[in-house]
Amino acid sequence: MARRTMVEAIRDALDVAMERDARVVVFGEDVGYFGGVFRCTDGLQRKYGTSRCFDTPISESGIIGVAVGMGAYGLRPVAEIQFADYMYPAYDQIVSEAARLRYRSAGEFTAPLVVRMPCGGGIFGGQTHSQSPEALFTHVCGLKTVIPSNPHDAKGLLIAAIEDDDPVIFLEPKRIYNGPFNGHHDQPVVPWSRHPLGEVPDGHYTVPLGEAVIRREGDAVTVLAYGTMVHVAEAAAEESGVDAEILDLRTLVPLDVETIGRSVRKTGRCVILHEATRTSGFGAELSAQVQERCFHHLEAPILRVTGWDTPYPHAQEWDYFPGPARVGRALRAVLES
Amino acid sequence: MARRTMVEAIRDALDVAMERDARVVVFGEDVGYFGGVFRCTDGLQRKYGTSRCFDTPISESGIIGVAVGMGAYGLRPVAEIQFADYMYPAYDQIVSEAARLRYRSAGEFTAPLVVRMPCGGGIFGGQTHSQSPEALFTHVCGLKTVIPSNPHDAKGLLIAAIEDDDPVIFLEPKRIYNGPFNGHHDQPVVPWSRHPLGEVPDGHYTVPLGEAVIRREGDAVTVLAYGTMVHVAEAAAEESGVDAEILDLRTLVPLDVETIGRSVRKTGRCVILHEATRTSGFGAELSAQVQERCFHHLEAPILRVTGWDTPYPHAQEWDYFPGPARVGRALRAVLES
Amino acid sequence: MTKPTPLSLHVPEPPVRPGDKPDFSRMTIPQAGRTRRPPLDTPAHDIHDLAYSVIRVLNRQGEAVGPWDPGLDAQALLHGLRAMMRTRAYDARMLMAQRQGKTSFYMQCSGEEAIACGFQMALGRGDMNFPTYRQQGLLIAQDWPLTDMMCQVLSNAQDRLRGRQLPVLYSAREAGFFSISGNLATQYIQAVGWAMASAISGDTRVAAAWIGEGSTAESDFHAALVFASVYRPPVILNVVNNQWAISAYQGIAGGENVTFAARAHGYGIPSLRADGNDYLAVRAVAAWAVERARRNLGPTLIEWVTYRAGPHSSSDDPSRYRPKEESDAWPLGDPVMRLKNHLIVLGAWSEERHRQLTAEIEEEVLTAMREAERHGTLHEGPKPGPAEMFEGVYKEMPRHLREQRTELGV
Amino acid sequence: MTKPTPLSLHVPEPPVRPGDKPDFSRMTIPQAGRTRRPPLDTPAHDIHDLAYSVIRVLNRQGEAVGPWDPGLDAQALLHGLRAMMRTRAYDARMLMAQRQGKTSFYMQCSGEEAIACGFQMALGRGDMNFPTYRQQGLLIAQDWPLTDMMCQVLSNAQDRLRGRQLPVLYSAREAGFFSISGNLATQYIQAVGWAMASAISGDTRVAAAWIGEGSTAESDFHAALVFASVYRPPVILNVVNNQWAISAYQGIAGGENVTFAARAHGYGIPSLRADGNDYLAVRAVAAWAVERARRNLGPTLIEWVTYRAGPHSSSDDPSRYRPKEESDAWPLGDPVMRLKNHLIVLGAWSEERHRQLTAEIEEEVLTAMREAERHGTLHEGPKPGPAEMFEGVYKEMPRHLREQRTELGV
Ligand SMILES: Cc1ncc(C[n+]2csc(CCOP(=O)(O)OP(=O)(O)O)c2C)c(N)n1
Ligand SMILES: Cc1ncc(C[n+]2csc(CCOP(=O)(O)OP(=O)(O)O)c2C)c(N)n1
Ligand SMILES: [Mg+2]
Ligand SMILES: [Mg+2]
Repeated sequence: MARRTMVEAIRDALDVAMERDARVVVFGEDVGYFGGVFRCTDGLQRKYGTSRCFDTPISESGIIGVAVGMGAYGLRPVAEIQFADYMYPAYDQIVSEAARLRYRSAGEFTAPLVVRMPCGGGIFGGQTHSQSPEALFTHVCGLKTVIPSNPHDAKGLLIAAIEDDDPVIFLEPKRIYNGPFNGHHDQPVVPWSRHPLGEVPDGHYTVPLGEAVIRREGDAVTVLAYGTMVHVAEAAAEESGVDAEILDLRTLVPLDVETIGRSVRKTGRCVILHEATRTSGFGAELSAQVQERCFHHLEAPILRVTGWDTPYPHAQEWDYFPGPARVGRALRAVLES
Repeated sequence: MARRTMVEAIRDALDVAMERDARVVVFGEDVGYFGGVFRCTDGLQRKYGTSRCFDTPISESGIIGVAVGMGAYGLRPVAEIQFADYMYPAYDQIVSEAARLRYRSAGEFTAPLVVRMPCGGGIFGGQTHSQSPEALFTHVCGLKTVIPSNPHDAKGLLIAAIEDDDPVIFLEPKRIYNGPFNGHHDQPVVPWSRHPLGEVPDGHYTVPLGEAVIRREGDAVTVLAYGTMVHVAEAAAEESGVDAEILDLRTLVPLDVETIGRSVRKTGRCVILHEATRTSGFGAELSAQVQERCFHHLEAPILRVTGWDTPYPHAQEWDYFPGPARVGRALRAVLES
Repeated sequence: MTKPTPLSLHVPEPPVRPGDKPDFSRMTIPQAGRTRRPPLDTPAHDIHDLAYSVIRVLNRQGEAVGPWDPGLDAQALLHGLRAMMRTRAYDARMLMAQRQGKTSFYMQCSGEEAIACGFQMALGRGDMNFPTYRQQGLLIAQDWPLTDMMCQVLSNAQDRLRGRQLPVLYSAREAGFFSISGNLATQYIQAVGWAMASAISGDTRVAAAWIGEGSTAESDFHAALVFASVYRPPVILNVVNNQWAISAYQGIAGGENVTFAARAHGYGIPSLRADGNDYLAVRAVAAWAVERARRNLGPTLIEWVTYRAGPHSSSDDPSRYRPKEESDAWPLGDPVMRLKNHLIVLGAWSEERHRQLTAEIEEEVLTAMREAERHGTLHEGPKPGPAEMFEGVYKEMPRHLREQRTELGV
Repeated sequence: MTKPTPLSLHVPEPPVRPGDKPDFSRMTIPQAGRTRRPPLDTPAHDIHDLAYSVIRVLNRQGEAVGPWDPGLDAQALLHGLRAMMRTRAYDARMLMAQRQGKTSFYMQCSGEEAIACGFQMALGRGDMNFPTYRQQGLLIAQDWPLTDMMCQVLSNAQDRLRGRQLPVLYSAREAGFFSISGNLATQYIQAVGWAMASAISGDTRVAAAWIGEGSTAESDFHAALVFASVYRPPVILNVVNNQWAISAYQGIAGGENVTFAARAHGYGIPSLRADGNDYLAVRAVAAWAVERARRNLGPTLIEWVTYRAGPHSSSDDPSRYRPKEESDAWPLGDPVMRLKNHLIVLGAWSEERHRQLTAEIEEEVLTAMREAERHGTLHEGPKPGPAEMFEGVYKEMPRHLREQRTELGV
């Protein structure tokens, strides 16, 4: 057991997986000698050699294309896309190939790969270092989509993802790589060492895919969140004084509809949070499902607090980011309606 | 005024646009000499020459990439992607470039292009000739997404799309290219010449983007549909005897929330249809918005009748396609709940 | 500087169109036997000339000549002849089945049989092809059961792909035949990845990537060449240049002034260009490249020069975009005829035995078809059930798919 | 066949790493003046050798020699020197601003100034560059107001991009400077499309595409070469090989055994390789390629050989992956020093006047910065308001964005 940042937890997960299973290989732009622009693969090339951890050409489609081939061969590739904003050139290989391979070959070939990608805003990265494209993956059958909110889960979910026999999209909210962030950008940065979920067990463990967790129990309203927004939700609940029940979804597909349903049936109200643009964001699916499954328990409209339907701007970062003030307003609004 | 198939209506729209505006250029795989695998560009190269209508290499990213450059120059490119299933290699150029160009250059450069693509199933095309990827576009701010259900609208919407100053994704449900299809695959094919909306005015006219239309008035339940599913909805309403109000959305973004809201507030019930896979499909957004805007008028859960969350299978086409029987069951279900 | 004249767009056009006389005069075809055969470890730069030539073995007299003669015995030659003829007969039968409404779609490889049938013989057990839809010969040359392939085409109850895939998009892991994608070019880079995995694992298996000349314009072709150039994995990068991509002649893919084999030069990858209608050239060139890969000498790109003698698919009508007689005018001839003549010249074959073999194969294919049809056709008889549709999206069916299956009532 | 030995993966490694002595011995650099200058209309195939050479004009003695000497007068040379020095001073000032927290991010082009500054002089009004983030010299060489650029970097109230873009991702249509994308390589193919549009329109304007050597691995590079090869539009395809792509040396992009200029050969596109640290070579080579484009002779690819002397960006620390002294050991020297020496050799310049100019430029940049800061910096002073965020997503703001703007209360 040790205090770890999310970067360290991810590195540790890769280390554990590579140590246990020689089929695990790690690659991407700048991930080899340099150890990744966010340092998530630091030391792995030194430890496992250039055949198991290496730099790739700057070709996201190539990175995922070779990963699919490696997976079909029998390896367990873990590919890094340097920023989620740069996954689009690889989208065809992810959607048309990785996600469909098992199905179309009736199980003869599979693509047990993990695609890691830093996502989300809050770092003044502008429109091409801030995106949250999770909905573009959740719409694709055959993929699992995971997004951790803390070091403990990041390690356990990543090991589970690597061990999973299906392709997994593993989104890493970069704003919380080094410490939780509740949206109060003007307050001092808190390190993970001061957060209980910065406590990361040594060695092998998994957090199963497909299980949400309740981060805060409450009776007034259910908040569905993931990634950075879990911390924003916590701050908003505290500051607004609303007794919110906060769910950290952790896996978006397959979705833990049981935990969600149980909570909404209890509270009768629901607020959904994400950083991604609103229209056709994953919040829409959550809203639709909550409404389908809990219609007769709902006492107020389900609200979405999300990024606006604009590219992620540079200077207006904090007007764009769905911070605790906006979330707090939504919590109060569902109580009042 | 003449009876036209949807293919003819689309060709006519291109012809009208090219005739009126020398900046309009048309290109894509097999669209030049051959006139397109669905014949939508037949005769245009002969009439306008190889500089304005030409074949391209098989490179969807290249097709959209050059279209963005041409748009920035000042032309009005209309690019064909042979099947919507093959748009993924172009997704980066669509999302990161065409959709963002106006915003990121603060209007110095724009990408007034139209991307036409046949979509949808019902032709035994298997998983790579049947997809309905509209939700992958509706999530992307900066794009408009259009999908006609008949020749009249196809021509008017396509001309409007070409004249629009923003990038427009123009989805063409290929199953209804030559005749309306209500999902009864075992019944004889009906030609457009026997359908009132096969009546297509000559010359220039537009159907404005962003306006839905009521195809069938009714009091019992609002059905939100687009493309082929409009016809399925009509058959289902007729056969189930449910007095459904059927909306043909025509444009998905920007969405005509007024017409939708007005209808749902009247009926108190809503069923959403699409061929695309369910999870994070555009139906989720529709469901979320209806619920947000009409919560207090809803008397039953909003239901979605959609493609399943699997690739589009070949042999099981009619088990996959959301036909009138499934839609009819949903109509009755919302009335009973 | 004088005022420049207006620019204009160059749009490549094939030399002829329907109604014109076929014209292959732009093609330079060296005589059989004239192209040199370099040592396996020659650096890419030193064989640039081979990307602008055409390696050929069978001459007009039906003799095998020159350094690339693979020296096959009569049995091997006959195996090749039989494989090509079976492929052709299979194609004819399946196209007919499509015309009869027994399935939705079909794609032949007429005129290109030598490439897949010959190439397969260079591979060993465990090697992996990443084929396109026009390499049925890879399966047929290794005597993969025709009935099995037919069941896939018919999407019937015995379809190993459970009705999920479009006809001809086979998958046969045991046969070293990777699941075909409906999306062009995607598998080219996957083959490179598979070969990288073999190298990472200290294995001895090699991969073969396949693509049509039209599809070399796709991004994944470049990705494959970049990764192959960087990591030098054991992969053979096949480009089948059959002159046409549906209605687009090869100039639209960038073949107007340069060969597709030459694409490899910019990546430092050795490349060869070979007569794809010459079974002996195919065998020899394939063996050379596979051996290079096996010895860890890295990737080789091969452009196979051939002609798509039939329509693109059962949905296509080539008379709309090229002269009907173009196929007969194709200067490299027909692969079956050329090998047959060679065997006759060798004294190992006769018109009579050829007729017999044709009849035998006809019978074999018909029997296989009868057997296949017993398991149903697309619209009649037994077929994979709707429940199959929900299987295999994931290893284990998640809750939402179970719910949807229930919703469908299956 | 003997049992093959196990395969292994080749992973390219740079010759040296931090702690090692810099080593450029693998580079072959021809003497200045030795590379031939072919006529503009030479077919691609006949100048293949130029993709493996390095066109150079300035020799060690600071003299301009050989057929590529552009024959510029002192005034033109001084303009080049001044442009490069202004670019460098601008970079230094903006990096400092980033360090001071006045903005979030910055990217210099240290060591590469000659390329953009020299290339721009070959273009005319109306031509269009599609630059990467390392071509600020294109703007500075044409005396685009530094304050305007600074306001973008500071995302302040006068930022013409309304605070929406990351610093350095300028857009300046009037200056023939296309909006820079944060996504690598995407604009390479757009430049080709723009040039196609110019040709379609019977215009006389040409486009220049820009890319780093690392980014040539991206798909859009291939797309650009394919479309340029097919339609022969008036476009110059620049590849800036500054040896590094963040931490990855050029071997990881496929430059271990082949040049980036050679990539063009497989597409039948003429290509040149030139000393990017030699202002005169840049001027001459750029002019040659632009003239080809202007005369409808089609695309040219140019690999500019240079070295990224600074960190990749303000977020990077190159001492983690390459020797600190590598920049000093770079065999092609520093572009500013080389042009300065040339001017001194010509008798048109002196150390004294150089010092003066340095001071003047320092002053100019400082003044521009003061002016820029009056309009605010990222975190202080006036800035584009939140309402700006909703503008320009579409030409007219659709209802849902108006609703969202209301929801934000702005
Ligand atoms: C990504 C993608 N784009 C377009 C298509 C449609 N398509 C199918 S085959 C084909 C032509 C391919 O030509 P070529 O690569 O030369 O192979 P050939 O058919 O000649 O064997 C096209 C355009 C597709 N299947 N996938
Ligand atoms: C599509 C995409 N992938 C990755 C990145 C991250 N990235 C930014 S710059 C860079 C290196 C580019 O190197 P090179 O092309 O050589 O240009 P240089 O920085 O040397 O000028 C990378 C990987 C990106 N911006 N876009
Ligand atoms: Mg072809
Ligand atoms: Mg570089």
